[in-house]
Amino acid sequence: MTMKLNEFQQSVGDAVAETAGRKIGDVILSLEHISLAFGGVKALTDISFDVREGEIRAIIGPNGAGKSSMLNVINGVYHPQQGRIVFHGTERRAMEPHKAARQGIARTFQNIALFKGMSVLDNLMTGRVTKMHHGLLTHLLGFGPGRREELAHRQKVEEVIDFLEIQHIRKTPVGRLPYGLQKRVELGRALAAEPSLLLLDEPMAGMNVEEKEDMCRFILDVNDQMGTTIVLIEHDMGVVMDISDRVVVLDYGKKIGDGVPDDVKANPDVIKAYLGAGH
Amino acid sequence: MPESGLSRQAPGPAPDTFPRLLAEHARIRGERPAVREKEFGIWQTYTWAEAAEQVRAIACGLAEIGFKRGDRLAIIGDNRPRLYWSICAAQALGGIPVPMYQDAVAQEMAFVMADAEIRFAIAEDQEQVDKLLDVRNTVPALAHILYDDPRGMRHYAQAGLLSLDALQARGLERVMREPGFYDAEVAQGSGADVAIMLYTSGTTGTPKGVMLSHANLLVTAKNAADFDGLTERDEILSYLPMAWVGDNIFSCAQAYVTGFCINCPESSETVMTDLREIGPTYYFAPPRVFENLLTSVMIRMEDAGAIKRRLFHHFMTVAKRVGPKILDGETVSLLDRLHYGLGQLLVYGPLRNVLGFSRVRVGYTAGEAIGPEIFSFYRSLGINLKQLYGQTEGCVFICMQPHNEVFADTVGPPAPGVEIRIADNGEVLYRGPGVFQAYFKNPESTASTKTPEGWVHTGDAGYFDARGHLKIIDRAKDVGRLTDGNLFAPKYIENKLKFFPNIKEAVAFGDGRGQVCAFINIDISAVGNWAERRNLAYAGYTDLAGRPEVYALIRDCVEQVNADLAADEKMAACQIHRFLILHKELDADDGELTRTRKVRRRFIEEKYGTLIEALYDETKTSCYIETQVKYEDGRSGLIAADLRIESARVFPAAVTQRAA
Amino acid sequence: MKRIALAVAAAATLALGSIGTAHAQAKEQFFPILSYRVGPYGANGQSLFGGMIDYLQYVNMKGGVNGVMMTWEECETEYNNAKGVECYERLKGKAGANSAPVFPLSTGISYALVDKSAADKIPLAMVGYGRTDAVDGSVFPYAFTMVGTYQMQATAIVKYLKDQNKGSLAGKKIAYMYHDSAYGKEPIVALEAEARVNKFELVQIPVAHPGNEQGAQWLKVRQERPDYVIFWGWGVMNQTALKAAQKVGFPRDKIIGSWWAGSEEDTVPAGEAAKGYMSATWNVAGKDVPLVADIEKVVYGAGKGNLSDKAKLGSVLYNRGVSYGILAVEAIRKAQEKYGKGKTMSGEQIAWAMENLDLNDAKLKALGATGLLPPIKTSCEDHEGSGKIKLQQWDGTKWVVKTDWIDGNRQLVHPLFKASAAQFAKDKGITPRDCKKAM
Amino acid sequence: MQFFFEALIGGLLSGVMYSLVALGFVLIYKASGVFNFAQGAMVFFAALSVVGFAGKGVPLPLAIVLAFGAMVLLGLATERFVLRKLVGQPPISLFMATIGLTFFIEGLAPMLWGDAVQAIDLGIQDEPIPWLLERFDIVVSRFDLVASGIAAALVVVLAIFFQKTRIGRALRAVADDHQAALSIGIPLERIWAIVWAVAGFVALVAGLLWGSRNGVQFALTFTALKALPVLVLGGFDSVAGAIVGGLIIGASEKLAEIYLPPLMQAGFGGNFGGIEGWFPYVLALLFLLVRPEGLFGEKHIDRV
Amino acid sequence: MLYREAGQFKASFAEDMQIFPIRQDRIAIGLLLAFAFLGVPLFASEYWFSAILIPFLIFALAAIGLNILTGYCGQLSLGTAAFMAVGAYAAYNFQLRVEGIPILVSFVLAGFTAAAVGVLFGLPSLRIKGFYLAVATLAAQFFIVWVLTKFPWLSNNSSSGVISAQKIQILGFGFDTPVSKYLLVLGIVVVMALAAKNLARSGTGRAWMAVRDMDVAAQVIGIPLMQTKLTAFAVSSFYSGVAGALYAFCYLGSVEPDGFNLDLSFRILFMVIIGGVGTVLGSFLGAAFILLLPIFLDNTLLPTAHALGLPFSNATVSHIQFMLFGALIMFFLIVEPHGLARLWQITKEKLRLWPFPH
Repeated sequence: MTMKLNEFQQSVGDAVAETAGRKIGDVILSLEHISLAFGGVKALTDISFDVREGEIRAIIGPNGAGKSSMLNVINGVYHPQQGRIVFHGTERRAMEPHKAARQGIARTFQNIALFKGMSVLDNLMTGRVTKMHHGLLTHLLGFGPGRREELAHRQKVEEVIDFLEIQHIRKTPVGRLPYGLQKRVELGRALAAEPSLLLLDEPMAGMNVEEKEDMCRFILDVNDQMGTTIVLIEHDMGVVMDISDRVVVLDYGKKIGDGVPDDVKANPDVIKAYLGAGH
Repeated sequence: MPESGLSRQAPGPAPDTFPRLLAEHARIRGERPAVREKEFGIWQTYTWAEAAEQVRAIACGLAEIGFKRGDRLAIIGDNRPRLYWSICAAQALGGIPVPMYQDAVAQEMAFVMADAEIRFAIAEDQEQVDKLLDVRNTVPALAHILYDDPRGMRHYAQAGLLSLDALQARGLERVMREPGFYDAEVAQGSGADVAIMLYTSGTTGTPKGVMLSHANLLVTAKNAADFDGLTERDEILSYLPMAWVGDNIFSCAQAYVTGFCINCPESSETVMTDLREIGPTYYFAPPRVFENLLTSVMIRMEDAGAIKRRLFHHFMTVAKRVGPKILDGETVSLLDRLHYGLGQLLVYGPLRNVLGFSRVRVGYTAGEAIGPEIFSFYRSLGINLKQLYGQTEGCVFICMQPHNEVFADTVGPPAPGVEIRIADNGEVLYRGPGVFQAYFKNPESTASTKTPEGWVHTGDAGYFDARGHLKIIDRAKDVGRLTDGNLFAPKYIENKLKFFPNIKEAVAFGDGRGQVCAFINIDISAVGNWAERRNLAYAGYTDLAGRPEVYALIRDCVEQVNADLAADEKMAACQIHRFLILHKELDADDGELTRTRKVRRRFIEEKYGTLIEALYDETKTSCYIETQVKYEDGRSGLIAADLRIESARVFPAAVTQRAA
Repeated sequence: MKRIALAVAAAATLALGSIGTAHAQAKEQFFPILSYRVGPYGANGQSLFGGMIDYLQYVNMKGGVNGVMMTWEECETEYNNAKGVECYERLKGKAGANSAPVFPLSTGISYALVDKSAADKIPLAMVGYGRTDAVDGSVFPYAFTMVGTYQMQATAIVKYLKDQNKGSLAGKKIAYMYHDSAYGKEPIVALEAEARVNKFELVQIPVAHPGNEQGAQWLKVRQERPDYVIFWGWGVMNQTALKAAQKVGFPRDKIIGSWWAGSEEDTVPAGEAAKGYMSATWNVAGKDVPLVADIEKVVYGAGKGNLSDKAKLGSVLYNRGVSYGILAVEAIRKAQEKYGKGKTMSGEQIAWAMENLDLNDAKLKALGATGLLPPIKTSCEDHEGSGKIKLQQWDGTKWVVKTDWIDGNRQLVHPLFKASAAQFAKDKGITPRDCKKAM
Repeated sequence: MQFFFEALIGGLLSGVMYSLVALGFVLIYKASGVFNFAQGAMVFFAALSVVGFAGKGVPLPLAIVLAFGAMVLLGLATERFVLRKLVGQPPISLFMATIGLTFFIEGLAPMLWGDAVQAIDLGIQDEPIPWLLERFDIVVSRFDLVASGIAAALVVVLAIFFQKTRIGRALRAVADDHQAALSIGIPLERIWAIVWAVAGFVALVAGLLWGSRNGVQFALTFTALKALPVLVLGGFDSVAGAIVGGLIIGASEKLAEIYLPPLMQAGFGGNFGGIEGWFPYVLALLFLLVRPEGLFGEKHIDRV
Repeated sequence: MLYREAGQFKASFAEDMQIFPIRQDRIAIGLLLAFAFLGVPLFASEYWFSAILIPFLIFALAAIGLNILTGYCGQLSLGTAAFMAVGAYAAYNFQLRVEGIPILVSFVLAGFTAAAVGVLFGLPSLRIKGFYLAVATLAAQFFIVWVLTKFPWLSNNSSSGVISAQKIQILGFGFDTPVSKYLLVLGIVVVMALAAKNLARSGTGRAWMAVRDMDVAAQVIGIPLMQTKLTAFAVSSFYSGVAGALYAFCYLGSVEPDGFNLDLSFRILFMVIIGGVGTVLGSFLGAAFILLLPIFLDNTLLPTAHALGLPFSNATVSHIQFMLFGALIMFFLIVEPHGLARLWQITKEKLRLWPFPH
């Protein structure tokens, strides 16, 4: 098992090396002094960090550190009591999640949140909702502009399907898929939106080594080939350190570290709070 | 000459090369589909006119990077439209395409690359490119590597790498710059030019490049197409390796001759679904495919409810009785006809449909003997499955069965335009329009295979039966004799064994020995299913193969074969006395089978010498063996097992009285 | 599962396939009976349809109508309009052209059948319920609001109250508590008119269906403190009202129910609370009516009775069912007189008879039904034919008739019907018949 | 003003009757997450059984005991043949199943006991208490008071049952967390069977009171409709909510029925009585908009 | 078994995403429609038209309406009948009050009126979910019926509150026979069913299903919850409204508010559940089942009982009907919670794979 893990990390390392040529740009998302509480329980306290265009940014921390809450703040599911969020130059604090989606933020969930009653294809098509503009009345007809739009977007979705190599399950209801594939489909749904910022909440949780390796490659490919900025939460430290450009470390809702993986690894607070405990 | 492009009038004589035929189709059936490929969930369709444009772009692109007349272009990959077009593009420039087996490992490729002095190669995807880059270490001549699918290729910085997209873009520039270039190149070609070079893996020796001319391919293809009445409305699934002559005949030559549409599956895993979607009208598969299919039909039917199963078996009995007769247009009683008609509705029609054979008008199988049971199964369903006999050296068609003259044990009379002669030693020789030009850079082999009069040695032993059909017994060199002087035709015995669904592979020994013994490979899916239904737990092939229950099952089959052989006076001596079930499946990766899955007899005899000795050592009831195996990912491992050897009952010959 | 589904489907096909075969036998008169024996009003249906069927049985046992035997088939409507229509269509198919009158016994169903029955030429008998403007036969040739309408009933009750108060209701306060549906709303216009004429104050208190909780309404009564409550309830609403009245201490003898709120089914469950409660009726209860006594003897004697609970024999609703039977059978008899004795009558012929029915005292006496129901004489202009009620009172164990026949305010009410029917004719594009020529 | 109090008291007292039915819903919902629409039909079945047994000459107390037995049987059968087979289905399926059960009971009860309208005489007259009437001119029904007393007693009994008995504690454990209940070794199926039996008992009490108040008949099944807004208001899983909700609904609907229609009449003309049918629902709905989880329901946060 | 899919390949997304991708299905639907439009009028009896076919189609339409809301969008509603009532009364009033308005326009306007009311009562769905919402829709059920009862203007001051639907005339052709009404209803239902199917397989339908399956995720990928839910309420009510109008004009002829009671709402809900949640086909199957089952029992139970010599009265038969009805519903939920449509789907899969079992 350990052998395999090493091999795996080795291969991930190779993949990173392959993508060495990509470009990291300016800050596209900055979070400033974010505080969030649920009825007196503080989930996040005065957290600031930024995300640069084209980078892979990881958020790590022990369970209950507030990582998912952080993502929920970014895409508008939670509304922080304090602080400001600047995305692509526009400032906001509270925002409906669907508006965040329209601004180009897509995400996956820790516990798979696919639409169980729909096929893989429909899930991905749903992912394109922000790109589709025709409404009810054109949809009624079964021909005309509404239909044409559907067909055009099917092409885009097929490209995602091709990219993620899930052709064989295209028309399978997602409920029938094994866990690993569901995770991949969920990534596909987020990709279908052609996001500029992709939030991944533990994309590799519960996967075996092979599936993790696949998922890692997909994440790197997304970042590399589509130039998508990625913020991810992940428990597997090896993976995080290998694939991310910069890492934010949270503990009990507070930021205790931020920087490139090597710096974070060396940060005594981080070691104490997290790494030390696990390794 | 008027400016090309403007002039689209038919040239005087019938087009005699592939590029000219392509232009012809683009002109007269430009809007009809030429190629379909399952991609992005649908069958992307390209018309003949589009195909012609694509070929033009590729050809001009190739010319741009320095491809010259006589250059050879290696093509490695699954059946993809652009790979097919590349073949034609190379031909248009007077080059010689050399398709190669996509599952070959780098070392195997290197030999062909070096032998054919290849400078240009087109690979399907990253995987093949990686192999070619590997090959380039030993074959430095390989200067240009083109690839179809750019996925994962972004960061490849090696020299000489170019995507087909880029190549075509450059080709289009050339077209703009020099509009007449392509047509002029095509005009320079002639029917006698070498159109393609195919490497035969051969059962022994190193691969040889068989050079076939445009005329070889096109005339043979046309004869065969006329023979079966193929038209532009036919559909074919192109799923066999492009390096195999059959695919070149079916997917290229015959398509170019008749203008029908070829369909490329999404991937090798989806062939069965794709087959079902397309529902080809013209279909070729080696016997093994039909065999596996029948096995899976039987297995799946085992899981059906009792009523459905009984229905199935009932109607299959009816079909066996009357189906082939109806197919051959013989008279059948009205009652039987109605009975069959009902079966058509309830069983045959649906079965053909789920197998994807609903629309098959002409189906062929060849390469090996097909089990009569298997053969008649498909025919009784109403599928017009026929046999042919062919070789790379003869552009496939040597013998083919005409409609209504279809027998399981023959391969039919000579194909149109082909002459056949049986040599004194029983070897079959042929002569005809498809006979190859020569082996590439190998005059000795050419001379030993092809007589100055144009007769080609097939290496197969056979004879014509009373109906004028050729009957192939075995490889001429494999036919041997037992010590008592009786004839020993191993393939004949092995085929009989393999006709049982539970037996996947068999190797019979007996030449120069006193009696016949055999290795058996069980069919893991059939036997595994059988075991599951009996709640027999097993840990894998090796475990299952060693089970006494399985031995009993197989012994039953062997004894049935023996009974069968005993009925034939000449073959009675070939009954199998002892056998064992091998601990591993014979595998092409381990060199035990050819890439076309034929048994490499000599190799096996060497590799498993100890087992053979044990078989002939009556005192032994088991034998220990360790075997190296190669896994799919390239790693190796060891399989060890103590193999049980069992005896089978033999029967007295039917006619001759034997001493008790 | 699939097999079950298939079997069900196959059986359904068979069953539905059997529908539509006409009962064309000679010497029989077929009654499509849209009955309800379950659901909220099932208890009422048991008595009503029991009485009607018992009477038809009785007629048959007495030799039929000039030898023509009564046959019938029941279809359960559950008092549901859609089911009622389905039943009607189904039984219509069985009746063919020779259908006896249909008694839907539900205001909702009868509304839904008015058009259909006219198109099918099947007389629709709405005896004591249903579309009241169908009194005007010129617009509704096949709909018969016989014996009495709600409006006539309401005005008759007002008349009774007036008599009780020495001929004047001026300054009195009368509450009208009603089931908030077509049934309860129909009398409002008439009552409002009466209030204007007689100068009493009318307080309307609607009760929402089904009326099983009336605390608020009776509190309202407490608040308003009316002199009388005219009560238009149905089913569970009735006994609930009596109990609620008891709860707020409103005297039951000041509550006067409609004829659908005056049966044993209403009072028995209310127990003590019902004692003294008054109600209108157009048929009397009790087994002392000779006909009812005879039915018990003949039909139940032979074990052919329809009631599962024989205690219902002679109850208000049972006797009303018998009255329905009488009306239908007498119409058939009348039709035979005109169109041929001993023959099966068509719906059209029976409709004529229903429009020309004359059940006078002599006839009723001959039937043994004296006092059971009022004399009835119908015509094209007047499908009602009577409009008389009696008042009865619950003495704790049985209904006791308190008055003789009281006539409704015909001059006030009938013009309202005329106007309403004219409006209907206009809406539906019907040209009214000329009643002068109808004979 | 004294009339207002009278209406208020009357409303509160009839609200208790609603609570009684709502209580049955709450019990089952709490323990098994099933929204048991058949509670109304169970009330009907219980009352009809009592009358039925009594009609066969069985003395009333014994008839009540027998009817309780029938209710337990019905509950067990429901749990065994319906709900157990639906474990793991979405709540809406379970809800639909109980509607099916409603139909089943509506057919079964009259088939067993006949569908005549009958009375139950518990020996308490539903009459105004004389001295209140005389002293304050306020009508308060003796029956309603007794019924409230019985309902209060029932709540106390249930509370004791839940707090003090082993089974009761187990029930609460189940209500709190199915997994936890399983892990401490309580057979879930037995718990559900008990819950259904208890709900049957509550239905019996409700049936007796409603039946003796309004007669035993089909319309008793409609009592379920009265209980629904109570539930919404009080929260599906709160016993206290059922009681308080019942009181609120009872009082407000009576007051609304008395005071609202005249106002509306003034506004629109015409007669606007009979708002009782919808008023509780609209009230509950408006309330929900403010507090989606009901008065005493637990607040639920969506975690993502 | 009858499916011959080999060779039915899709060369474009349009072909792949059509309503019936399998040719045999298209043929079957074509034949079915031809039969419904041409065959049925030739030999169905009046009983079939008036008592079975017309109500079947109307209920199927109402069931589609509810299915859109409950099946596709996951919002449980118990108030369908009320929206039908709105449609019926609206159509009546448009006919009554707008001079010369074409009947079909009235139907459409009736649908829009119902849609508007539906949106109004859909507003709470933004705050509340599940059973709470179901109970809230009961408010609509009771309130709407009450309003229709209480405002005499709505029933043209009819003393009884009952409305009698006007004559149906389209382009001078009177639809007054059962056959012609059947054809009218069939035409409307077919068009609307097709539209529903189109909606379901479009972005609108996917948004509904996304909200149904996981509303938080739906929001996060960019689906506005409010708009989506209200659209579902609007479309659903539109369908119910038109069904209500047809119910009044083509089926019963005269209706009263009480006819649109909770019972009717439940029946339609049953149709959806038994037929199959989230399928248009299921709405038809469910409508057929719920409508035909009692008729079937009516027609078989009594003769069977008599044949067996059991002393069954009509009342007993009705009771047994109730029990069977309830039992069947429970049975279905246990055996096939996805309804008849799923059964058909399974059967179809089997037929496609025939003779193989899987």
